[in-house]
Amino acid sequence: MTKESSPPAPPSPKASPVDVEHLAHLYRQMFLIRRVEEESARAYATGKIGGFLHLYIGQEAVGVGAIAALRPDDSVVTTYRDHGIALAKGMSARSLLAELWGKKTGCSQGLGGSMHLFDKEHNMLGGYGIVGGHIPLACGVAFAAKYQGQDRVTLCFFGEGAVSIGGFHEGLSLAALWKLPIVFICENNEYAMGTPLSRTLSVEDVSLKADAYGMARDRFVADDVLEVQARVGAAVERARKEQAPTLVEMRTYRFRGHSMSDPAKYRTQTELDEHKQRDPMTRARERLLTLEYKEGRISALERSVEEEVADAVKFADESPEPDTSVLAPTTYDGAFAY
Amino acid sequence: MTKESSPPAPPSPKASPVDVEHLAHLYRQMFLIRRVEEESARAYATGKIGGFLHLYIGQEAVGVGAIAALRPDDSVVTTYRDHGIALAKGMSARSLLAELWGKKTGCSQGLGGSMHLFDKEHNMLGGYGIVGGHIPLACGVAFAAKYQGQDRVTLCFFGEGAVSIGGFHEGLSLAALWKLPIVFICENNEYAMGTPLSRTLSVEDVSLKADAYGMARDRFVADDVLEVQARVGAAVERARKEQAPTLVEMRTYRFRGHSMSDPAKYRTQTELDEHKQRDPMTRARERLLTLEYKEGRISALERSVEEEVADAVKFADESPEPDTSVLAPTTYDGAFAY
Amino acid sequence: MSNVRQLRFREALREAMIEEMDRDERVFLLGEEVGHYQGAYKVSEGMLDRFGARRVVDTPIAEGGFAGIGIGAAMMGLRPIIEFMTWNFSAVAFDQILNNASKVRQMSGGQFNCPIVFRGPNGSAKQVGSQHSTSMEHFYATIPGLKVIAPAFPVDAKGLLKAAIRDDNPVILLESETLYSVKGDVPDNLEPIEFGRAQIVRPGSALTIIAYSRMTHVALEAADQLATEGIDVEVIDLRTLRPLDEETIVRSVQKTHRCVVVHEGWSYGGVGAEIADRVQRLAFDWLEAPILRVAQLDVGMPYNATLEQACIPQPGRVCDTVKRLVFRET
Amino acid sequence: MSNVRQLRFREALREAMIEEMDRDERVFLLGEEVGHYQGAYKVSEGMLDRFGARRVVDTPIAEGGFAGIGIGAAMMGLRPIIEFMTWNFSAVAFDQILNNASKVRQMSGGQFNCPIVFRGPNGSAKQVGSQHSTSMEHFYATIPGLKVIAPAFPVDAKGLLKAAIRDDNPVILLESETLYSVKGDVPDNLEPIEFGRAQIVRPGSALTIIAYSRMTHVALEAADQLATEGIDVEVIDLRTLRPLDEETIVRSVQKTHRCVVVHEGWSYGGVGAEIADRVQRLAFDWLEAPILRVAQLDVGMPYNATLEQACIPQPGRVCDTVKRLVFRET
Ligand SMILES: Cc1ncc(C[n+]2csc(CCOP(=O)(O)OP(=O)(O)O)c2C)c(N)n1
Ligand SMILES: Cc1ncc(C[n+]2csc(CCOP(=O)(O)OP(=O)(O)O)c2C)c(N)n1
Ligand SMILES: [Mg+2]
Ligand SMILES: [Mg+2]
Repeated sequence: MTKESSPPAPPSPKASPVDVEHLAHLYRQMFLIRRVEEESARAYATGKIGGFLHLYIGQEAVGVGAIAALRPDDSVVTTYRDHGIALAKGMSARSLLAELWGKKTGCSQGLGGSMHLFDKEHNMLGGYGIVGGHIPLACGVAFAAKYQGQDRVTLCFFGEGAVSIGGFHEGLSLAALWKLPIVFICENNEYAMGTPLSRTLSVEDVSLKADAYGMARDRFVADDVLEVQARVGAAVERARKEQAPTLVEMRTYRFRGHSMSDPAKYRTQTELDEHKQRDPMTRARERLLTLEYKEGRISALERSVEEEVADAVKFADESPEPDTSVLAPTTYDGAFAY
Repeated sequence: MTKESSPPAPPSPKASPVDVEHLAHLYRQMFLIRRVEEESARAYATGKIGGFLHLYIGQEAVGVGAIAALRPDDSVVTTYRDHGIALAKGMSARSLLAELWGKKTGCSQGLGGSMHLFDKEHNMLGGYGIVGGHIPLACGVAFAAKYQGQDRVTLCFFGEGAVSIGGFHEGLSLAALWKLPIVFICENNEYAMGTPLSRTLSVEDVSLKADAYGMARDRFVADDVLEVQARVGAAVERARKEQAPTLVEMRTYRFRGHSMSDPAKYRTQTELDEHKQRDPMTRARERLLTLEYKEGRISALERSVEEEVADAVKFADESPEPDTSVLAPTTYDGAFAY
Repeated sequence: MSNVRQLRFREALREAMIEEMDRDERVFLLGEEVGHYQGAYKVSEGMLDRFGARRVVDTPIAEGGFAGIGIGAAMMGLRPIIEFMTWNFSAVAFDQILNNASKVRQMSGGQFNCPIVFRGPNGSAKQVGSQHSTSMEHFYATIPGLKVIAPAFPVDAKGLLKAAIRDDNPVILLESETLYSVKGDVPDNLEPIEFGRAQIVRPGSALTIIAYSRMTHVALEAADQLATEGIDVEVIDLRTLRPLDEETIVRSVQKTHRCVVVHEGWSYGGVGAEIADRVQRLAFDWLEAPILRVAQLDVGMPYNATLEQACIPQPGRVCDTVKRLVFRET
Repeated sequence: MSNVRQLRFREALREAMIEEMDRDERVFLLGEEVGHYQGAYKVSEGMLDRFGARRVVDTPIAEGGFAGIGIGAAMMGLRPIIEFMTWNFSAVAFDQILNNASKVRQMSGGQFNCPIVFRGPNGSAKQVGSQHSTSMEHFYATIPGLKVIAPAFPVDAKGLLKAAIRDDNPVILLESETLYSVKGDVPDNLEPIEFGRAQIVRPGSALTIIAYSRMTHVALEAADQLATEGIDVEVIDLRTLRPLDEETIVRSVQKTHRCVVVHEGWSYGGVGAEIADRVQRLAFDWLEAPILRVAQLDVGMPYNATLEQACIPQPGRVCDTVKRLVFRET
């Protein structure tokens, strides 16, 4: 990753004293996501989850840090790789796992599944399966806030693979032209399925695209969840106060394959190991220790996550399946149209 | 138009001695286009032409200059505003007008009409009606040349209104990534139908988009047909020799409304008059005079155009209409599939 | 008692939008040239002046982008009206309509609605050629989650558009450039017209012609011609395509025993095939002859005026088709 | 005499591509993950090694862009095979297929052809949810200028793909993720299979079931079950949807007098309605009962496995439908 193109960094968050309790809170979220994902992988292997399953393991700092910069009434829209984002936005592990299990108690009554997590109460506006298709939709969420004169902000997440598609361009063009309160977050994990950056993008620096739209931009490696929060926070403030969009590119890495069916042969074990050694979750844990947040407290927190996950698995296991009566009323609000 | 963003200008064509005969040739093409368009406008008024009719009047220097930089085996793809481009690429006035008249002798047997001019013999690959849709297609034409190991170049024309749509972005992304021998020419005539630049683009400088793709770019006012040829020529050479695409933005102006049904109330008479005073066609004529190309020779050349146009009108008038037997074989090559 | 005025189709649409925007702050209009230009076909004339640029929004050329913006805004509770300059251009927004608008309620388990109206002229105009003459309803009517409406008269245009704007589901409204100047009676204080109710616009006994949008007028013209030859056909104007008013259709065919479907667009699949299928399924025992269809010839729309008219269903072709059935040996 | 081998569906497709690419330098394969990744569903496994990156081209995620590139290249005389990772993603390339691929020959008055194949898995897979389970043939079959093929068996997959690659028109080839591992006999030196010829894959007399692609297997399963109950149905595998083999269909219905159409995807309009329309039109006097259809329930595809299976046509639902017709009072 070339440094030249990076825009001036915002005031370094490392300069200000760290709120340890807050970092512990973020660490807990990252750990929760990690554990939920591991549990999902297991459930996939045993057939409790079907279809596609895209794990967020390795990218937790992006979702957790970015969403930590939001207010609860701010909105989030993302791709099919949405478990971590949904949890960070406030969806319960129960609601999430029940959905993955295809149960009636899942966030979408078992109709959406892994790729389509929605939580209206927490302003989680969905995971979407068509690459790039959700970007204009997210702009619409931002458009609504502006139309209603509310200072709500929208975060829109997507992979670097989405940058080549028309929806990305149309969304960013319109957001810049209409000054929509939105932050575009490119989770650049170096691969789109099996395709490395170099075979997708003629210019590796995604954030540069912002210039062509006259949009603010930022770009950095997402290895420190607090830095993510601070830098996304600056973009969120820009959206909230100036109604101006920002394109934030974060370099990150997924530790698993694209989905459960991908053995990820396109990358080397060395490459993977290197990234695992810089695991942002582990880093946050180490940071806590340096900040005198004791091992005992961390373990307690981890135990509470384990309990939460175990409870969610049990809940999902024991929940009933939806029956066909759910189909018509979720297709139309009101009378069925045929 | 801000000068700051302009990339370094290529070696000025004005420095080298002007080939007067060549300029006269280009002037003749511009004059032919102008006269054909005026004749079309008249024919539209009398109902000989139906549907949409988008005139090229005012923009002649762009098409004529750019295509002058090509070899005959190079290809051209453009929008519905395609009469001037088709003529510059070698389509006869007869073939063009007969098409506008909907006659069997038209380039597309009267099936395509004004917006869909094709001329296989002259490598005119069409006018297209869906904004932006032809840009990837043009990349495919360039892709074919590269695939076949031929050094043919493709020119792709579009308006500044097309810059916001996905097809533009996908085309340019792929051309840059795959190093396709293509030159993208944005005919920035300041309006997309009734929408001025300012309501379409957050960044007025379209050429800047090239940077985001790592593509070469150029940007200038297209008031001198020789300058157009020279600067597009540089881009064509880049495509031919280095297989590298270029985005060239030319500022130009259409003297008529968007189409015949547009009274163009969105702009002032003053604005229009100013542009008409800088009419690139008139400029070329004046230039010829300064270069001692005598009035008599110019008038002779203009008379020959008048004859060519009159002949084409007569040809179109007298040509037969296609009958329904043309429909099936133009829908499928071979047996009809239903 | 309410007065009745003569309105053009485009005025009826405009009134529906204005009344609903007056009523409900959440309703807004967004599309290419809807504002300063006063609408490519002047449907929205004067609306920018009345409502300002916040609620009458001119867009760049990016149908996928602004359709998506409408969908996101609708999920947040706004009620966007998205104008496609013509429905042809919705092809670049197809994914947004198919995969987001129609599915978001279901994917979210009913949490999010998408109360949005997509509207604009559809089908043929006059010699606008291959890429500007497609009848897009055949693609959209197949998609569950959408409602699809295609009025033929100003009063229905107004009443159905009002209902569409108030509907909590995504609605596709198909207009026609060649209908915009057609006039018709529209009562003052018109209430929204419920979807799913076809109308018998001409009662008859010999055969049922089913049509919608501009083809209703063609069917009526054919019916007049047929009447002069002593053939008395019933004409049904569907008004809404999804939901489809099976009841009215079936009742009519049970009476007439014969049926012709007239529509613009290609005949393979689509709305016409669906109607034929329902009629044969629901009125099988009453049918005395096969259902026939009059549709666009199975080719892209040619520019040449004569060929274009040969492709588009005309009263003459409808009459011939009706006669084939009426005079069929049974 | 030529040998016969057992091939999987994906291998049959691969062999077709390899043989045609060996034969004709102008043929190339382009799509997401077709090269280094060996194909998202391994259809193109080994092809990058064999042909190199010039002829097996990995693309970024830009279906509209690379579909357009294929079309432009085809106009210049190349013969691209464009793989959509699934047909769902063709929704973002819909304009390219509708407005360019299908129309360019006609718009150019016959000057330019577009010999291109678009292919990939279509319809449902297993629990891949609402946005990944759409049966897109119902959109494409309606468009003149295209040919649409949907084989059910490896031998047809190979023979039809070979014909598609040699065809001078744009061809839409619909595969199915759940068919890729299905095995079948494929003779060596298989010649291209002509479009427009349906196949009676099980002769019978009580009723005609018409199906294609994966549903042919469902229909055959249903036929087996019905046979145990003494109901002897004929099963027609269409193989190609446009052109449609009216003759084979009509001849069968003239014999059986009853017809059920089975397809994936929604029932409003589309291929199923077209078949029903043709059967009622062309075999009206032979029909003893209405034509019935077994299609996806009219909702987006749910993720839950049980609901998904309830939505997709199953042998049981086919059997029930057949019995409704066979035991209908006439
Ligand atoms: C329009 C479209 N094309 C193709 C796909 C198939 N697909 C799903 S995810 C994916 C890769 C996306 O990569 P990226 O955007 O980098 O996100 P990541 O998976 O790395 O988070 C592809 C090709 C799709 N879902 N939508
Ligand atoms: C996708 C699409 N949307 C809308 C239109 C309608 N339309 C035709 S031309 C045009 C304006 C285009 O402006 P520009 O690209 O600047 O080209 P110009 O006409 O100025 O040459 C519009 C909106 C279209 N043809 N295609
Ligand atoms: Mg990625
Ligand atoms: Mg313009």
